Order: sequence, then C-alpha cells, then structure tokens
Amino acid sequence: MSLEALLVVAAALIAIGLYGALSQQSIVMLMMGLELMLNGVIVAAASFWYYVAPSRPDGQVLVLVVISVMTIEMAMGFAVQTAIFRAGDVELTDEATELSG
Amino acid sequence: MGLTERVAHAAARRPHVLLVPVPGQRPLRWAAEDVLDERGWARAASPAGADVLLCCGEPGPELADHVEVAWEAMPGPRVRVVATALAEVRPALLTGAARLSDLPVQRRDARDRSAPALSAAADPAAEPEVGHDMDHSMDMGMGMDMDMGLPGGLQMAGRVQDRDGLRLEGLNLSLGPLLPGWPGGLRLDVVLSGDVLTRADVVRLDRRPEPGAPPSLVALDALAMLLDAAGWTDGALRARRARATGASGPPTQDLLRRLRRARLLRWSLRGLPAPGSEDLVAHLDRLVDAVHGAGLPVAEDSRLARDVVGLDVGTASLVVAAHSALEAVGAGV
Amino acid sequence: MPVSELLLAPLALALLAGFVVVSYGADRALAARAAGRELTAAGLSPWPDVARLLLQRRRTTTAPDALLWRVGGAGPLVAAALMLAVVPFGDTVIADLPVGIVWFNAMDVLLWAFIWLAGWGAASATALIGGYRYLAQALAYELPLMFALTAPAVAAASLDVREVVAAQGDRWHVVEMPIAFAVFLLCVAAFSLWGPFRAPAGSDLAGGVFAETSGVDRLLLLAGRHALVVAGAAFAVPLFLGGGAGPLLPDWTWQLLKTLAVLLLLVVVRRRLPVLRPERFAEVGWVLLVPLTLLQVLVTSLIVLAEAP
Amino acid sequence: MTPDDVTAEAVTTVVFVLLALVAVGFGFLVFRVDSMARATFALAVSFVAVGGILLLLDLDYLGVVVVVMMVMEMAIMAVFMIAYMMNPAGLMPMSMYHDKARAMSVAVGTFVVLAGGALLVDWPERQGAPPADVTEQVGLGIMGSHMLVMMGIGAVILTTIVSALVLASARSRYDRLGDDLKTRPARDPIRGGVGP
Repeated sequence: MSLEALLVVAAALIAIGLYGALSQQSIVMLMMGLELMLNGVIVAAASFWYYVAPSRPDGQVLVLVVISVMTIEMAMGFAVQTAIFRAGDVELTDEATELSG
Repeated sequence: MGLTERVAHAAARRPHVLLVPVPGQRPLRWAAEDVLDERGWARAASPAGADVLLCCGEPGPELADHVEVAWEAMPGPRVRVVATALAEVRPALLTGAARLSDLPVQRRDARDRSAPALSAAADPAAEPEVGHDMDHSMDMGMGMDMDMGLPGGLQMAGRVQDRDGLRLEGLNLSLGPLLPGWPGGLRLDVVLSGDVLTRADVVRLDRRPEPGAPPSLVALDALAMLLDAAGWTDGALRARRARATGASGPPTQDLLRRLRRARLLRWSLRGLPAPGSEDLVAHLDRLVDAVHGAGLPVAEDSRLARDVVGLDVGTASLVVAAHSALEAVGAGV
Repeated sequence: MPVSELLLAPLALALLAGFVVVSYGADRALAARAAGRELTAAGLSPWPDVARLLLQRRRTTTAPDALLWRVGGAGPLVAAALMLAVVPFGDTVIADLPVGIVWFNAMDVLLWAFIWLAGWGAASATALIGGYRYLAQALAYELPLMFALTAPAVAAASLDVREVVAAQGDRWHVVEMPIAFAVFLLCVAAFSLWGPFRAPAGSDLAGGVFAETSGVDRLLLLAGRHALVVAGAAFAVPLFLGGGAGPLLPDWTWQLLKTLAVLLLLVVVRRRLPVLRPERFAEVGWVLLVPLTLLQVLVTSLIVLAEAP
Repeated sequence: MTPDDVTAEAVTTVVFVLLALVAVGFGFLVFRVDSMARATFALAVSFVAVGGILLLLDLDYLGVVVVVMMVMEMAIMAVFMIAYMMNPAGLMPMSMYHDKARAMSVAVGTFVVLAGGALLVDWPERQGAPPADVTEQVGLGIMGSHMLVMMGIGAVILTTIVSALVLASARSRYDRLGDDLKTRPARDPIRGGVGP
C-alpha cells in the first residue's frame, strides 16, 4: 500500500464514475456516476492525509465535506427529479433539455 | 429411528397451519382457531410459511381456485385437510400433523410435484390480475408501446395518480381471501400505487350467509379479528378465549378490562373509517357494547370499497378486519 | 476471564444462540399464559420450529433475484453477530474498536439494506411493500437512535464502548439519561422488527418481508430477528447500565445477567403492545423523539461541563 | 523491520488489494447490471470497500461513517430508482445508454491522465505522524481550526432541506392548515401520530 497505489484506485473510481455519468440515460444512474466519482475523491483525500500531512486535520475534514456534498447532491437530485416528474413525466436526461435553457 | 425421522417428528409437534375460512362455515373456523390456540400451534401468515392447509368447510368453486394456488405455493412437507363438521376439526388437524411426519408420503408428494409447478406458483396475496379488463399497453415515453405483462404474470395497470399527485405505475393486485384475519371468501381487487390503494373492488367468493350465533360471541369474534389486524397478539388471543368460554366468563371480563386501558390501540385506530361508526375507535366501543348485548354494527361492501381507497395496504387491512366478522349487506360485485 | 482469543468467536456465537433460545422460550411462555395453556418444557423449546424449517423445502417465486434475496436473508444474523463483537464481557471483547458505538450504528444501518433486499429479492408485491415499510420506519427511528447513542459517548468523551463503561463508575448512565435509554430500547425493537415495530413483517401483508421465504431462508431471517434483539439488549448494558459493574459476581456474569434482564423486558413488551402503524410512528419519531433525544444530549453535555474539573 | 512487521505489512497489502478490487469492480458493475436494485447495492458494496480502505489508513471513525452514510443513502436511492425508472428489476432487456463509445473514451482518457499524474508526480514527503487519537483530531479540527467549513456546510444542508422539500412537495402549509393557517387538525391525506 502506497500513496501512488491509492491514487490509482481513486483515479479508477473517478473514471468509472465519469463513464457512468456520461453514458447513462437515466437521471438516477447519472447521479450514481457522480457518487462514484466522489467515492474516488474520498479515497484520494484520505490517502493524502495519511501519506502527506497526517498531523493536520485537513484531509479528514475534506472527507467529511465530500460526504456532506454527496448527501446534498442526492437530496437535491431526487427533489429536482420529483419536481420534473410531477411536471411532465420526464425521466430520461435527454428529455430534460428544457432545463438547459 | 433415523435422524430425518426424528427431525420430522419434532417438526410435526408444532405445525404452522394455513386456515381457509369458508363462507357460511363460521363455527368451523372458530373451532379450528380454538384448537390452534389450545395446542400452541401457529397460524401461518402465508402459504410459504405453512405446513398444513385446513379448509374450514368444503370450499365453493371460486374459493377452491384460490385454495389450489395456495396449495401449490406451500413449500412442503405439506398436508391438506378438510373439516366439514364441527366434530371433524380436531381430528383433521391431528391427522394433518401426523401425515406431516410420514416421510414416504411426503417424499412421493415432492417427487410428484413438477419443478415448474413449484417455481411458478404465485402467492394468492400477490396473484395475477383477475377480473379487470384494462389497457396494459402504455407509451413508455420512448416512442414505443410496450405490453406491460411482465414475466411472472405481474400486471401493471398503467399510470395512476397517487395521493401525492405523482403519476407512477400502478399495480393490479388481489388482496385476500387467505390473508390471516380476513373474512371467509372476501377478496379485494385493488390498483396499487406504491402501497396506496387507488382503486378497490370488493369481491365475495361463493357468497353464503353465516349460520346464526349469539351476537355477543360474534362481537367477540369481530374484536379478535380487529385486534389481530392491529397487531395486538395477546389481545386477539384473549378475545378468542373469551369467544370460546362465552360472553359472561372471566376471560371476557379480563379482555374488556384490558381494552379499556389500551391507549396505544386507540391511538392506532383513531380517525380510520369504520362500518357505521365515526371511526375505528368508536367501532371498537360499539363492539364492546355488543358484547354486553347491544346491537351489532352492519358492514356494507360498497362502503368498504369506497373507504379503503387512499389508504395504504396495512391500514386497509385494518378497515377490512373491522368489517370481517359482521354480517355484510349489499352485493360487492 | 482469561480465554484464548481463538475460542472467543465460537463462544460468542454460542452465547448468542443461547440468548436467542431464552428469548424464544420466554415468548412462548408468555403466549402460553395468555392462552391459558399449561407450561411444559417441551412447549418452550424452539426445536420443533427449527426442525420444521430445516425440513421444509426452499420455495421460490417467479423471477426472484435469488442472490439479493439470500444476502438479505442471511444479513440480519451477520449484522447481529457483528454488533455483539464490540460488546465487552468483563475485560473480554472480541473486537476492541476505538469507535465501537459508530460500529454498532453502522451494523444497524446495514439492516436497511438487508431487510429491503429480503423484500425485493422475493419478487412479490407483499414482500416488497414490507421492505418499503421497513425503510419508512427506519427513517423515523434512525436519527433518534443516533442521538441516543451520542449521549453516552458525550458523557464518556469517547466512542470506545469500554471507555463508556469505565466512565460510568457508580452512577450508571441510565440515571442521567433515561430518555436516551428508553429511546435506545425502542430503536432496538424497531430495527429488529420486534413487537410493536413488526409492521414490515405484518400479517396484513401475509408476513411482509417473510411472506415468500421458506425453509432455511426463513430460519435465518427469524433467527436473525431474535439475534438482533439480543445484540441490542447486550449493547444497552455497557452503554447505560454500567457494563459489568455489580457486587460479588465477576464482571462478565453481571454483563450476562443485565443483558438477560433487558432481553426479558423486550420480550414482555413484544406481546403487550399493538403494532405501531409506521405512518403514524413517523410523525412521533420526527416531532417527538428527535427533539427529546437532542434535549437529552444537551442535558448530558451540561452535566459533563458542570462536573469538569 | 522485524519479521512481525513484515507479516503485518503483507497482510495489509493483501487486504488493500482485495478492497481496491472490490471497490473498483463493483463500481464498474453499477453500470453493467440490468437490475436497479443490483446497481444500487453494487454501489453500496463499492462504498463499503472504500470504508474498509479508510480503516486501513487508521481512519477508524471516517471509515465507519462512510459505511453508515452511504448504505443509508443507497437504500433510499433504491426506493427512488424503483419509483421513477421503467423496468427497475431488469426483467425486460433494454439499453439505457447514450453515447456509450464516447463516454468510454473520455473515461479511459481521464483515467490515464489521473493515474499517470499519480505515478509521475513527485509527491511531497510525509510531514509528521498521525496523532494517537485520529478521531479526536478531526473532532478538534471541525470544532476549531475548520469550524467555518462545517458551519458553511450546516447552512447549506439547512438550505438543501428546505429547498428540496419545496421542490418535491406538491402541498404547502396552506393546503394543510387552510388560508388562515388555523384549520385543526391539519388536512393531511394520512393523519400522523402526534396532535389531536
């Protein structure tokens, strides 16, 4: 186990998450892609804390921030999806284009 | 005695019984419930958890179909017995338990059941849609029409509006008639959105009037069903004991004393629709009065169908249970 | 109690099984009393029920998700065993985690997944509704449970279960945090589908998450449910009841005796109360229990501040 | 290093490799399985594995907290998925992708860049050592030097709760309590357990 190995794992998680977020039609699956990318960020933050600056709390706090961001993202994601669904029965990202302006 | 025999004998000491109440045969159901309570045997909640299937009376043609589905859904070792007279109830249950541990019979039964029958058996509580003629195709928003007959016979009912104003896919489902605590032969054909009933039809299978019984005992039976549905195991047990010993016996006094103190039960029941009363709490009090000799409330199937719409499955079950033991007026379908 | 570490895990599992048998027997005894039946040793034994489930064939539904179904079925038992792993019996503890309290919480959260999967995997409407009900109920009890777990941790200034025991001394936590204790027991009942919280496995749903299970699958689920109550009762002791503290007898004996007492309390409550309907309980959880437990944490913090040297 | 240290390190490495494989493998499965339930819980397994990796890094508290938060989140996610998605159980084969090839190439490109950076950059030397109580460090951090961060997050979470409810709910307090907000009991589709 080394910083490099951990960062490669983090990179893999981020890349897979990106693939999911870009390729999936469904809004929910897109959110799962985002979650997976943030999962990679957690690994990266934790490994930087351990291998670079373990005497300072910054890395740990960053992990907490990422976890909070994930919950916020999910809450807002589902709220928006519920609102869209209520308004017009849209479930696929391709159909939610009116949101883009 | 080999190991398997030993296990089988132990298992037969406390079988789980799926009771099939048959319309018009209320005394048989009472007798069967009394035997179960007396021996400490469990009443199965679903075919999957049952060893013995007891028909309290000869089921009519419509109910027989449901019994067949339930029988197929029992995992086995399994025994099916019928009691057509009061004196047959106890022997039927005892023979049933005895045949459970009869290994050669059970092995033959297992061999004779074809594998597909075992796997394709649907639960009577979740069996495919019957009776409705609905348009099962719907636009999927992707420019294709799909037939929503899913593998396994689950039928979607198209989109239905739920109580939060979301148009989600509805599911056609039949509740009953073999759910624990449901009156004999009553089936609720519903359209579910999530677990909320958005439409309900009351179906009475093989409708037949119940034989007369003292109103106080019927009231105690109604209490037992209501308490069972409210999940108060002890209360329901005591109500059945009171039913067995008569309305003037000590168990009845004990039950009524406990009912007066049952605040949590009243909290659970308040505000729910009831047959002929303001809510289920008032209904509970009316049943208690009926034990003392006041008149019984009367159930109305058309009103039941209206009342349960907008409730979730669990609450709807409570409302159905409140109708259970009462004489029903008005044809459902 | 010097026990070699290798023996610990089997010993703990045997203990768990023993307590499960006790809770089952106590429940049967109460049922017999309510039915006016005679109490016999044979009537209390779980063996007939175990035997019938061992013998019963495994039944399947149409298009089940067998993998997820099995995971959900075996999960509760595993979660209960893992909860028990952080409970100290005297000086002995299987897993001495510095964050034992959060660990317990994590195992309870795993149940969200397991029970829902047990309902989903069966591919039957009633079982799935049971799974949803569990989640609805979980949303109502989880925050009160977290705050109830926070109170003893604040008082001990540690998330380590052994530190929490050590912090209690002569004054058990239950004295200064009765609300947290009561809410904790309520939540144990809730995550174990126990008594008033068994709506997800209710008979109105033909058994809910249990509706389609048979044979060994059902045995695992039912045993898991009892095991969860046992684990919850065992965890309440170091948190609120002074752990192994007590006169004369060695520490681990007291831990066992107190666990037994809490367990019996839960068994009695199980039969006494009607089911709390989840949609009504949700409001109680959010409007009543969350503020109450927060208040409890505040009071605890003030006590800690007042007693700080 | 003593022989014991060598063994301990070998064990850590094996566990780490396993957890990493589980995290990445199940992460990939999320977008490969048909059933929504399987996708959600594959993601949950990936999170649990990352929680395990955090435990290897001595982050006891954060590791377990990741498990707590993410399993809860996935369970709730499953509910929404099944409510809003067609074909949640994957019983009917259908493709739910768009731009699959392009997405794959972007993802592979990202991985190459990130992993290459991770391997090539000369990372700084480790400064200091982990404190005796790692949990205490993060606790003091968010209550001391990093308090502003957490207060900011608190404010954002509160905003999120309010705005998510406004977005998702079709009913307002006027629907419940009437125009003068005086209707009691509230007109709810289902009555709750508190109040008259």
